[in-house]
Amino acid sequence: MTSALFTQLLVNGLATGMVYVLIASGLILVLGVARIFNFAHGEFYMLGAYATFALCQVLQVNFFISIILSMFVVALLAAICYRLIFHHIRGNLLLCAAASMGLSMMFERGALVSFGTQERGLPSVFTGVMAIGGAALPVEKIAVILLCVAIMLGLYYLLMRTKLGKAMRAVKLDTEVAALQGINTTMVYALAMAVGCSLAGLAGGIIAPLFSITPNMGHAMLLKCFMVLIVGGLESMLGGVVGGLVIGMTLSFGYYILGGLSEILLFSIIGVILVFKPGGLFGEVVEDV
Amino acid sequence: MKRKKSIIFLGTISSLLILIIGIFAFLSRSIAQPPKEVKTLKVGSTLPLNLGMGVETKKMLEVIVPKFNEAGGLTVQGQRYTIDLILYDDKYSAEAGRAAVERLIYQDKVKFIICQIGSAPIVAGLATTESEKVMSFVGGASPKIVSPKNRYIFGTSTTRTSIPPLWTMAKRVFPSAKTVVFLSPDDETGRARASEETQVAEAFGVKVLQVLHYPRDTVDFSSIAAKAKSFNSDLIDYPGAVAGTQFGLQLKAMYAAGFRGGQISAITPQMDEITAVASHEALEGLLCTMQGTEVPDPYPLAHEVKQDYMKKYGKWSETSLTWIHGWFAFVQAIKKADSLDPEGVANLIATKGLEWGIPNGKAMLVKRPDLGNNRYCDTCAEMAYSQIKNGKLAFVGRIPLDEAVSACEKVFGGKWR
Amino acid sequence: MLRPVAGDERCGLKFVMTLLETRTLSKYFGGLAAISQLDLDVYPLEILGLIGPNGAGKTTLFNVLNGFQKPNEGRVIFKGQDITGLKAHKIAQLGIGRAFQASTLFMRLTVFDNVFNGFHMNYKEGGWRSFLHTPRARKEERNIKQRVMEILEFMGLAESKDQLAQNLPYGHQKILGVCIALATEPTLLLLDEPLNGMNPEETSTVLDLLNKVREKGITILLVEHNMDAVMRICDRIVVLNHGKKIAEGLPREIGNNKEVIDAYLGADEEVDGIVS
Amino acid sequence: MNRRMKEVTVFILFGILILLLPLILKSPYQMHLIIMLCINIILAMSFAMLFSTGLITIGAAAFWAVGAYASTLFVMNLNTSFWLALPLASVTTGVIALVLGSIIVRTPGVAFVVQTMVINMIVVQALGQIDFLGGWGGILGIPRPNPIGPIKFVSKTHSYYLILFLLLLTIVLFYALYSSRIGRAWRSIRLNPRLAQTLGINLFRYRLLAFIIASVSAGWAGSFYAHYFGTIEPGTFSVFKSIYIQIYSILGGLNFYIMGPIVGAFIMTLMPEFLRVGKEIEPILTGGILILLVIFLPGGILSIPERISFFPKMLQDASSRSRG
Repeated sequence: MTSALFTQLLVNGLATGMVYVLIASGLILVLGVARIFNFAHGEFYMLGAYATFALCQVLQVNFFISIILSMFVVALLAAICYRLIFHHIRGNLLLCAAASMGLSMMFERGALVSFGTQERGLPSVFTGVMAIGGAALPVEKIAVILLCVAIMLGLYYLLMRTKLGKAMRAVKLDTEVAALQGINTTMVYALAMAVGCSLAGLAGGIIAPLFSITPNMGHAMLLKCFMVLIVGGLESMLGGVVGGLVIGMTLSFGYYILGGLSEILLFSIIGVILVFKPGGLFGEVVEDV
Repeated sequence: MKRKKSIIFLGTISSLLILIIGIFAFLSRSIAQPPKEVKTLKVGSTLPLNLGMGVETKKMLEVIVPKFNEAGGLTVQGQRYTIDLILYDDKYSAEAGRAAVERLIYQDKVKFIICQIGSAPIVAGLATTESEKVMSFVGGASPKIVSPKNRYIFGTSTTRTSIPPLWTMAKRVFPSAKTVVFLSPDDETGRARASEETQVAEAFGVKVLQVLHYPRDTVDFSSIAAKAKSFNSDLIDYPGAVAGTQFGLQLKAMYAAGFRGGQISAITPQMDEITAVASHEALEGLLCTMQGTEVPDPYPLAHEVKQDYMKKYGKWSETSLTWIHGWFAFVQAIKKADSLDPEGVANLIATKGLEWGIPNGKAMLVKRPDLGNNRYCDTCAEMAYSQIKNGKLAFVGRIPLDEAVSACEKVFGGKWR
Repeated sequence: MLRPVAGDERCGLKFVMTLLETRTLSKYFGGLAAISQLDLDVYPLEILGLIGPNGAGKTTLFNVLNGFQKPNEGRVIFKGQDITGLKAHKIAQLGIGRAFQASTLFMRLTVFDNVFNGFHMNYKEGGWRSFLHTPRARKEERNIKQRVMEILEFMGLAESKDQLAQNLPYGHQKILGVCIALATEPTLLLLDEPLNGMNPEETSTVLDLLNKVREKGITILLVEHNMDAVMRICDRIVVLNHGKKIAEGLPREIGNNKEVIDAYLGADEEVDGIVS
Repeated sequence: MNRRMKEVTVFILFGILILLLPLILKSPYQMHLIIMLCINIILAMSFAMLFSTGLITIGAAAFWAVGAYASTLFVMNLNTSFWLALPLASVTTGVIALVLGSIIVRTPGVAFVVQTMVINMIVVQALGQIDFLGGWGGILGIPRPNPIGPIKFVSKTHSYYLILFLLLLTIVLFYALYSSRIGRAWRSIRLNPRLAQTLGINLFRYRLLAFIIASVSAGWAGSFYAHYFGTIEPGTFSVFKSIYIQIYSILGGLNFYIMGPIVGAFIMTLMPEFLRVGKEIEPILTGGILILLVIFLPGGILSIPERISFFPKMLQDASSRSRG
């Protein structure tokens, strides 16, 4: 493998990996703070992509403005879903999982019925190829990486420095104590759901120009994100980042080296992690004590 | 807290109501079927309504069938029948597909099933259709459909026979090509097509360097494209690919990986979808199948269905044509046998063969001696080919039915007619 | 392992074997020592009070003793057997029962079922027979149900046997916790603040009950904040502060111990109990 | 005793109804749905069994798949009779569950959910990749159960009685377990793992036992499924099937380990069929009803009696509020 090719695969793995990171962090946030095992997460990703498409293509809005707008659309939708559905069954992991599955069924078929059967694509804002050390790197991939890193930094800032972030972490640690400290937990849950799902929506918008937009794009992505959770662990954002990158890299290099067998490679890696580090690389094994 | 209780109360009542209404709807449908004075012939179909191709096929069938009924319907032994098409969702899954087929056969008492698409629901329904002697004219690419064990199912999709004519055309367009790499999805269709196409390519004197499988739901093709590029073959072929944007993503990735050789594909790309994801340069020169409606001077049938479709829905979609051959085959088979007895019709066309018209031209049932099936069970059709030039399909030429069948016979062996 | 027992005439022996002893037991959380270098002896049939200000490491000690947490250093010896680092269920099987500080019960079960579930270890018939519902297993089950009722009557909960645990008044929940622990038929019972939040009447009822429990041959290690009660019921008292043992002795000795008073004054808590 | 008599009467009447169902339901389509319903009930009960120890699995379909494939291999490759393949397939499933369980049962909670889900994905992927197992296209033409005397298992009625027998066997087995000391230990673990440990219950061993028994029952459901359906393909056993299985149990009521799965599977198997008239929007309706049921009946369908008992009280509350 030449170094040029290596760089190419690396950038490629980083790009898809970072997208997994975005979506998986949203999943971890929703799971950690709002205690919802969100099977509809992939559908929010799909809706983000469709919203970006609608703004960009139909209303002719600038790409960057439209991904930000569609992020807010998805966030609003997620918050509404939270208030209408999950608020009534909060704290019950199983009921929330079942309800989110119902939501997923509705969104997926709803998108097919209302947005039509035609699969969509967005023209890329970044065209051209960047030549670095002999490797031809598509600018759009580098843009995706940079955007995702920027968003993750923003998320870090939100969680670590702002009042909302502190409230979220407090709620994650101990809901009752947080409530005693005067934190409006309902609000925090709804906002966590909104932020988590809007991350998925953002990811949908960001990679819309790279890939295609279809009503059932959410399923495959959701399953990939669960693999990220297995690798990285369920507790920490850091786990999400590492897990996402590991999966992205494994697939990128795996496809090149092993072709179709790369899925098996991926699953063997996951199997090894399951056996030796059952809680994921950055998760703890919580035994009931 | 009190408010919550009242919500629970209302909710319980409303969910119960919905349930009761649902049960009622079911019972009323199943029990109270009012007798009709006009004779109708029930024909069933199951389609994956969760996928674009299923919905498009449904839309097309809902255009053709009413038109056919208005034009007088079907006349069998002097008796006129209008067709009542009963269509269920099979969700592209074995379980839902089997339930739908059982419902069609036992509840709705259909004797003919047409235009199923997915291999999984078709294969899952096979046990029932065969034992109940229900005749099916189905799409679907699985070779299991044309297995010699089955007596009442006829594959009306050209997928299984489209490769030899394609390669006949490919040799004309890329005469100097010596090597090829296959990119195909890692599923039933992809694997079957890839092994078949390997056989065909070798028969045409082109060496297959590698078959690369990717998971069915892949969207990121960059690294697999880099791998495909590394063989530096003359041609890239995409056996078993799906016509939507995923195909466009593959072409885009191959272009980005630096591949500039010839590309061929047996599918009919949905141009507005693939141009939405891939640039014109990436598509340039792809040799692919062309729908009969798009060729320079289309057959009257093709012209007609396109006009009708446009009249009803406004926007034309080429996907809607791909899976409807079963309908035309069904009509022709009934006319030829002049009978509504599925067993009789099946025996007749399985031993005597069938020729019928589809929008793409002429089609006929063929035998598959290479698969051990000496009954007429599979479909060969006239094919039209095009190359993409500047983001548009440019007509290259037709392979008439005769030539298509001969090509198949030459590659796979045996006597097909 | 024979040790002199100071001033305990009840046993009629000058030397008895310890039931439980810890040697240089330490448990750290991060850099903080919740217990450090603790030597503790519990003798058969006594009620040993364990007191100390909040955060003195009492609950951690219980968690280490019953196997919820592994100590970082030191050993725990129960009936002459080293049980350091064994799992909680193993330790329970060896005969250490525990009733919890918070009302840790099977909240959604009835009082009767709570105690019934507590009998898990005391079946003679195996799970296989129980699954097949053989006559012997059914007879044993009836037998155990009787014993459940005995415990409930003994502890005064018989009338509320069909109530859900979550509907019991707080004091009764505490008693139910003890009932469940008794159902495991322990040799040593760890009680974590059984009197917490009780009025004086309830307190004296529970104290009587504890005396009766001891008379059944069960040794009790008691953590409690209510000093009056501790002084009244305990045979000996051990005082912990910052994970270290700062005093040990008979109740009246402890009441006058300067260091103990300081510790409590320093922690600014529960002074009345000590001084009075 | 009078109440007991009533219960017994209802039970006997219900039993007769179930036994005579093939005579009442004329259409084989309805029989097919009932047979699939019975399979779904067994699967949902296996989910409920794990739930009774406080574990939530999204991998039930994986063991269903193992049972189906193992049985198919025994019959088609080793030419064993179905009646031998059924127990053999169940044992195979049990052994695989033992190996996997001893790895993953140690980590309860959300980690277990994700692990079982990934195991399900791995199983489906493996079945698809291995050509020996039919690949993605699956296996066709699996023979029906071998005939016993005059019973040929060709008709739906015969298959119905077979699956009914398996279902009753599962119910009796599970009931015996739940009412034994093992079941009480499971309940203790689920309700309060901390307290359960101090009662001397070995969490790991009891959970592993539940995992194995649940998987074995999914295994024989799979074996029957393969021979009834005639074809198997990996797509049937996807993670989404496992999620549906979980939903069956939740809908019926999680506190009802046997009746809950029966009621929940009944609704979720038959409702999409009722709603077939809705064509494209059927999943939207199904999803919507699912959400409504979950929100308004969080205790499941079987909690309706409890709910009804407080309706009058609630109305009182409402009236007093309007006065005040």
